[in-house]
Amino acid sequence: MVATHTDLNTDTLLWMYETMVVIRRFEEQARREADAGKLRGMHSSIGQEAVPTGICAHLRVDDYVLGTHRSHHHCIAKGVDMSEMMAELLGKATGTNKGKGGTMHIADIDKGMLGANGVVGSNIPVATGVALSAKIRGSDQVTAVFFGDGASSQGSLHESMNLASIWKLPVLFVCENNRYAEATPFEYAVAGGSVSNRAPGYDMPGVVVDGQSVLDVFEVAREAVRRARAGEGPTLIEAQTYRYQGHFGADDPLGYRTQEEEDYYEARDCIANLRAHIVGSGDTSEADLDAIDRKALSAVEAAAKFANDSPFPEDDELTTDVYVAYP
Amino acid sequence: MVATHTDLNTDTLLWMYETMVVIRRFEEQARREADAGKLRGMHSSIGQEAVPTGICAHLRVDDYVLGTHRSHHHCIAKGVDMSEMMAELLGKATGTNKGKGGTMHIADIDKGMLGANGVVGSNIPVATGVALSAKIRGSDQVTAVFFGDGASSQGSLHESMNLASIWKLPVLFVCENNRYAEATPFEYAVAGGSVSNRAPGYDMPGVVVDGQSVLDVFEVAREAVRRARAGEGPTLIEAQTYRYQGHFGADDPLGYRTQEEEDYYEARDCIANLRAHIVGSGDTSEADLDAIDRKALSAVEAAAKFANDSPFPEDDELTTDVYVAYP
Amino acid sequence: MVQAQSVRQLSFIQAVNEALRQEMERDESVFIMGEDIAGGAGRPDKEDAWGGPMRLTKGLIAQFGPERVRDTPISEAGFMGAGVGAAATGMRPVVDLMYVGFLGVCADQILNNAAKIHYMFGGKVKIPLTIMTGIGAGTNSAAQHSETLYSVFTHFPGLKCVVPSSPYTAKGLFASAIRDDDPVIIFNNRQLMGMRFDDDVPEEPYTVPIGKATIAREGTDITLIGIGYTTRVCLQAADDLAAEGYSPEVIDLLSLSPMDNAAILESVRKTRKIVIVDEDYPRCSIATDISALVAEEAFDYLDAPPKRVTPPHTSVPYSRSLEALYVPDRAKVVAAAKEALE
Amino acid sequence: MVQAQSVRQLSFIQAVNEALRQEMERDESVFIMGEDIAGGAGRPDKEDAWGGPMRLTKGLIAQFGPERVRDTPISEAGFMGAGVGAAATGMRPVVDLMYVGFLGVCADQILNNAAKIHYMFGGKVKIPLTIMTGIGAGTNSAAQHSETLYSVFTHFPGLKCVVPSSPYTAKGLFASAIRDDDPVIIFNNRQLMGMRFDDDVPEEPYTVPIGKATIAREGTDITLIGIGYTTRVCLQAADDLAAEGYSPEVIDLLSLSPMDNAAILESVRKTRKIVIVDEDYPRCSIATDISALVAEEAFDYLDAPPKRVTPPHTSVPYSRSLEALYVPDRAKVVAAAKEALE
Ligand SMILES: Cc1ncc(C[n+]2csc(CCOP(=O)(O)OP(=O)(O)O)c2C)c(N)n1
Ligand SMILES: Cc1ncc(C[n+]2csc(CCOP(=O)(O)OP(=O)(O)O)c2C)c(N)n1
Ligand SMILES: [Mg+2]
Ligand SMILES: [Mg+2]
Repeated sequence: MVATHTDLNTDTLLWMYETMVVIRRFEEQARREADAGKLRGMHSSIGQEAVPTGICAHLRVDDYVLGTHRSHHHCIAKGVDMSEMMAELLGKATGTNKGKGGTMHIADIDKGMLGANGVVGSNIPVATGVALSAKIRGSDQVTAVFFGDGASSQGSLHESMNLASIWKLPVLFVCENNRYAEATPFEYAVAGGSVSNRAPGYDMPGVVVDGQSVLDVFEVAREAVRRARAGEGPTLIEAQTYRYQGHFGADDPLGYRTQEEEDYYEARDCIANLRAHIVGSGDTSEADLDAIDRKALSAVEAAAKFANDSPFPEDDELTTDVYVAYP
Repeated sequence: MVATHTDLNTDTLLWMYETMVVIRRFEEQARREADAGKLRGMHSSIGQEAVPTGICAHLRVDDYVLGTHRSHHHCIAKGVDMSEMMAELLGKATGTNKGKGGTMHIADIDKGMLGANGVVGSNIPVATGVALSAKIRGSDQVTAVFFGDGASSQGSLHESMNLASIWKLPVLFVCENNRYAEATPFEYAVAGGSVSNRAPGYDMPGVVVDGQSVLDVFEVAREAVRRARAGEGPTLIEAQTYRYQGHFGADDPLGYRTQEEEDYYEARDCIANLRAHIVGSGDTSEADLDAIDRKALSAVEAAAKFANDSPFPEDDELTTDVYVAYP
Repeated sequence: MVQAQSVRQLSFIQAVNEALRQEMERDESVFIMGEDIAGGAGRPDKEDAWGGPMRLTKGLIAQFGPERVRDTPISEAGFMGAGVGAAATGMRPVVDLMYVGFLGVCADQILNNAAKIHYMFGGKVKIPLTIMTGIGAGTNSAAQHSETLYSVFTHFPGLKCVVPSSPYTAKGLFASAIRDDDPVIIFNNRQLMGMRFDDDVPEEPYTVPIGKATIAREGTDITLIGIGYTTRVCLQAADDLAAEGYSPEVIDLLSLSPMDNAAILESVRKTRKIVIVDEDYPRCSIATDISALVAEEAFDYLDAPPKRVTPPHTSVPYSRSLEALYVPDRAKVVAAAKEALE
Repeated sequence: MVQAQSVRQLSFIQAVNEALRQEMERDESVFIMGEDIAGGAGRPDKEDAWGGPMRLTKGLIAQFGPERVRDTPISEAGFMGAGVGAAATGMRPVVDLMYVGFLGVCADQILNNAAKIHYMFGGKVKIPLTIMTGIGAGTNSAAQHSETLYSVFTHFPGLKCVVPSSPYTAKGLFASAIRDDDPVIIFNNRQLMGMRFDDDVPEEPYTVPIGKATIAREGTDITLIGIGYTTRVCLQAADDLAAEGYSPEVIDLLSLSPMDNAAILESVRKTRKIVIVDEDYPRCSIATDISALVAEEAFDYLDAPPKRVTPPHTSVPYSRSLEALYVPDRAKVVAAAKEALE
């Protein structure tokens, strides 16, 4: 279960550290599975671990997260079971989605993960509706929807920001600006060079945050979640981050970006950063963190074993779940 | 032919006066035709004459205008033949669109009127493409697209503003904010209570102008058209205006708005305003303007006669013009 | 002559309105969203200015308030997606898509999310979303406001599609759709809204099952299949055919997905001839779907090739002179039936 | 064995690329727009980083520059509409819609504007727009990235729809589409992009006519109809059937709208049996369209009911074990053919 953190105490720090390490190990393993030909076209989140981690730290299990084609990190940060995720990547019957959804559609409603989505921008209105549902039901649940810099050019974002603003919906619009949409640089595609600058036009706070610092993300999210839970309305957060790998694995990012840029971001790695901060602040030793690292690794290895050992779906699963009932 | 006006001289003033009077008489006649059962669901532009008039004053015949479901005024300001328009409203073979399009789809490419469009927000991307075409062809043509306050909530506006901004396209986004989308008040539907406020987020000038003053519109349009023609990019103009009638004729606007509001706007009528200005400034007498009024009325009467006397399309027109060629 | 006591006549609009009201009373997770479904939004003294462009939702805001009768900005993708999200999390939204042609601006939410989520998520999330939309030509509204398009939605696995043909079926299908756990789209023909009907519409809530056709008129010589408005056209044509001594059967299809294949096949096996009457575009349509079904599954029973009466492969014209030629009418149905019969 | 001198083999991707290059050379009003069709936009030293997700547009920016090989933000409604506007004013845009499922976000521009403007405007404005889009399952891409959907576009009057089945037909259909004065959509199956072909692709520009099917294999016992990728499946199945002593004819449909009804009917009147093999969803589809055509127009010639081999009424599953059951394959075609033959 994902804890709800409001104070930046040791518990919170360690939860965030562990979450980010688990995400990274998971993604490394997923890439190995892909390289072994067991899945295709996997969008790795390595480098972007801090963004959902800093946001989800404030979310309860019954709060909601919605993601994109690149969502393994959102799922893990929201508490989805890694073994079921890995099984899903391999198309196995034991997967979160029974093998029917795969890497771009992982969902687990019991954990409040309402789904990755392969159509860029498509989940933003859905998230707005989840927030609307909470409002109509009179619950204080909060919804966070993640999307990329590329997705910010979809009309769906703007329709949703307007709706969320006029209806004061409890939703966080979280843009993971990793500077590229496939091979298209952000500064080419986004007029004015900023996503968060669009918020004022919708009468909504727009915040830029260093997405490589989970502590900064944590602080920004605290206020956005508070606002949402208090019924004060939506917030647009633009987290500046970077994906270390290519768009989907097979592409060479140096075709469209520079070694210097890659080096710059890797030097500001979110996990290394937080590790240094934790060790520097005293309570926790390197050895404690190493133990977390080892635990993460073995959890991921167990997940891979579970996934590989699991069966593929039965043939008749092809035509089930199209409808709840279809006479 | 529509003159291109850059100075606010007497010619320009009289052209604008005549254009607005013609629009109003046309709309009054169109309403009579509708009341006589010859067409249905007509969206009247009475009250909003100044907006396209002030904009189109700066446009050449080979510049482009695109409109909405409420576009008779755009067509007339861009120089479309009124007789053919009225025939189109009556579904006649002599109509601008051979009777196939009707009130919501009037187009005349030879006059640079690239069409009204019945889907709210739908023409905004099309206009962006017209501007792109001018840019690729190396022409200095300018495109103006009109849309309502309601349309500003469509994602198409935002996608188009972004595209036009990053590509510096020669386009004017002109929002006719008449305060209502059908029966929905603007201040309910548009977050932040302003359309033009969204422009800065797209790195684009956003201007609010009194749409009841054709002189103000004229001034704002001068700079926007200059910018566009010079290759400096798009402008968003929000013209505050009012439709005197119901949304499509049959509805009673007092169901959703107040008598005071209606009185306020009618007291600031764009035609009365300009008439007073012209007379006050000396060169032109009341009698001269009365002559224009009479000319407008008889032109509209002639258009109505032409339309009513025209034949309906031949039956085989049903299946022509679906394709240029379909083997 | 006195009217039979039991007959309670409502217009199509009143029947829809009553169904919405009763379902909202029954289940507080039902809410309605759309443009001007109340009107005068944000102005308590002006509320319910419209009650929807077709007045289907008139008066509901007074009873249920603006949270549950929710006017929206013109953002179909936004609020259709919001319907999906609300449906996934415990609500039963009814979303009004004013005209079916506006599918264009929200297709992603319907086709990629509403239709696919249950499957993609391995059956673990349900989308009990109802979409209601206006269809049909015949009102001089030109190409973008006169489409039918239910064939497009029927194409997509994951969606259910129903088409009421009368006040009685409208009320019952609305209740079924709202209570259904899958996304259901209800296609309301605008010509039906102006027509008079004699059918008895019970006051108490009832359902008309999704997936069942009804026999609107029994006969033995030929099967006429109608959908919504074209069911009325078929019934008129059946009168004409009966006057000429034939015995036509009329099937009111009501549900396109799931479709009542058994009812169609049973009728055709009896009459051995079929005319399918549909207002949607003719290519890759529900009419070709039914024709193919009959050809493939009742091949040995057919005495004549299946026939379709549809508009031509043409957008809808504005001019009323052309539009009158566009929509299937009783004369065209009679002519097609006689070709099959002779 | 030496290869015949005249044979010039290209991959599907190379053939498309060559057609685009030659049409851009021929006519400077042709330009291409889409996401990452070059890649590295705005960075002259990094241009052409991708050349399109399938590499269909690789190298074009070097020759034609960024004005005519134009990377776009992820705004399909925006740039599809821009294609419509550019087409209306003297350009011949080729717009890349990466996957056909993204229709959802730009359907309004294609279905309400591109398809209808020529008609609504009384024939006075032409929309010479070409849309190219990726279709088909079989690549483990799950429900949103594996659709076929050409049936939906074929439904709409005003659009033309073509489906190449090989490098030769791809090159020729691209040239025809770009030169055509109507909006044409080219559906490129992604499985074809990975296949080897023996056909000769001439270097000089040529066209394959829109609206014509070709006989991919002549025969007398049964007609198999394929579309794009399923034409390959039909040819494989035909080999199997021939090995069992049957003489199958394979029609490569190539064009769905307009469709070559005459070629289909002629073949069926000869063989008296037909199997339609299609990867699109089964309801209201091109497969039902062809089945209905044959049933209605060749009724008296048929010795057996028309048969369809299609996926079930189901979204596309992710798991490769399920996906393998989804797409029509040679075994299913052979089985259906034998049912008709026996
Ligand atoms: C509507 C739509 N258009 C295009 C695509 C293809 N596509 C998949 S990911 C992607 C880039 C997304 O960029 P961004 O939003 O920045 O997310 P990132 O990949 O950087 O996480 C594109 C164009 C898609 N999936 N959906
Ligand atoms: C996509 C779409 N949604 C809804 C409608 C129905 N509709 C027609 S006009 C209108 C209101 C438009 O308001 P606004 O943009 O302010 O223009 P105005 O009517 O005030 O000129 C609506 C909702 C439509 N035509 N298209
Ligand atoms: Mg990105
Ligand atoms: Mg308005």
